[in-house]
Amino acid sequence: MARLRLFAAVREKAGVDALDVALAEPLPLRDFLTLASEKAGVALPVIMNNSLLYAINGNVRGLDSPVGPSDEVAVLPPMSGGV
Amino acid sequence: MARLRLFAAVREKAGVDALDVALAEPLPLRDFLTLASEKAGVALPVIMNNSLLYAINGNVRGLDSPVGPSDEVAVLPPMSGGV
Amino acid sequence: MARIQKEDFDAAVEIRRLTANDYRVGGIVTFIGVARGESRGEDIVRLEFECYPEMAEKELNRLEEEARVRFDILNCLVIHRVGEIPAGANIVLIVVTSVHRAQAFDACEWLIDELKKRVPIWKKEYAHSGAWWVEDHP
Amino acid sequence: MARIQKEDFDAAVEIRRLTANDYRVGGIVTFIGVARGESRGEDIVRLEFECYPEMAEKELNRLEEEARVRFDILNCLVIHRVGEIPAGANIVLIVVTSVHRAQAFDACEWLIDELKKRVPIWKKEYAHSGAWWVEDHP
Repeated sequence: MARLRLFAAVREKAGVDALDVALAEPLPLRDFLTLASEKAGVALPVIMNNSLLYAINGNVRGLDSPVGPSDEVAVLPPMSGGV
Repeated sequence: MARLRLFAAVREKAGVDALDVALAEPLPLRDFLTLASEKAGVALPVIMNNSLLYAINGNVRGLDSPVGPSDEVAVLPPMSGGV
Repeated sequence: MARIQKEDFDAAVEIRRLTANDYRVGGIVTFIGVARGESRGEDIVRLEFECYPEMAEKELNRLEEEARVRFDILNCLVIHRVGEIPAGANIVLIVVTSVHRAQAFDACEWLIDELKKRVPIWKKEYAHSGAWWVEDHP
Repeated sequence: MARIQKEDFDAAVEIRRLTANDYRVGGIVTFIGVARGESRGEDIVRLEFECYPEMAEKELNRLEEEARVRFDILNCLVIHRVGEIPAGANIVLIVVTSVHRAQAFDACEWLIDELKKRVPIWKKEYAHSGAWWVEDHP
């Protein structure tokens, strides 16, 4: 199962913090997010918009990057640690 | 009595840390140092050279500044506090 | 070795640990980020920090390594707290040791700047009038 | 209020004192100068700091005041030790608090740079082969 994880403002807006998505084969991140938004019943712009970054298995990646069947995708709102 | 105070390397070279000098009237710092060096039996270049700064009553002053009969003159080698 | 933890830290203890037995150390620069009691003109009661734990600790360790390569320093350490933090309490500690001080200042400031941009940690401010996630980089 | 003292300082205590009850503080930048165990290729056993006490404390207080005017900071503190200091021990502590961090970094670095130039304190290094007064500004 591929896994979607949501944090902070996005997690609260979506009302869910994680979602498992069965993938038969790798999908571009963009398509993975579309699929996941449908599955979670969350409006796509909540998890896909210009202010967000994405990580696949802990590394920041672009929307064209492939997501494999056992990858972890994280949606990262603008970071605000530190002070 | 005007007072001369020496510190650190200059104090060690001169072999004295303070000296009282009776002044009838104000003297330029340059002349005060000449008088003091004679009185202390210290070679003038030890207490008057380009690497030194001078303070009169705790404020940095030039060699033309007047030294009064009850002033304190300090000879300041290059400072090296802090680390 | 960077740490993410709920507990408060003791700056003096961490400094001692980082400098112990290293007689080359001449300067130690420390940054402590503290929860401000005011934001956007409102009193802030407490903060809450959420993180993506696996990635945040990895990114902090990457930052430490990168700082050791980019700057002429001896060592560095980053600790970031998560969870609830009342106003006035510590959030983040960065310690940098070096032979000469200028590089320690540069590395310490670089570390906090980069942390804010690259480490997946998020801050929520709780005021009397409500609570909000902070999404800018002051 | 700047201090010159023989005793060691505790950075954590001084930080707490400077920030107590000031809920505006967001960043604390600290510089600690430590007695290096090496200089000019020789092992240094201990340092000795001599000062012109009346003027040194006055100059340190002037520096604090000037920093508060030149930089957008909340508060600052300088403590410098004098007398014998063994290798590895603390020499100087500078703490700067601010709402936002950049000004605290700038003020802290400015304070240590100016201290070295303007405050009548002198360092003597004791090595196994001899002892010497340091007359440059590293």
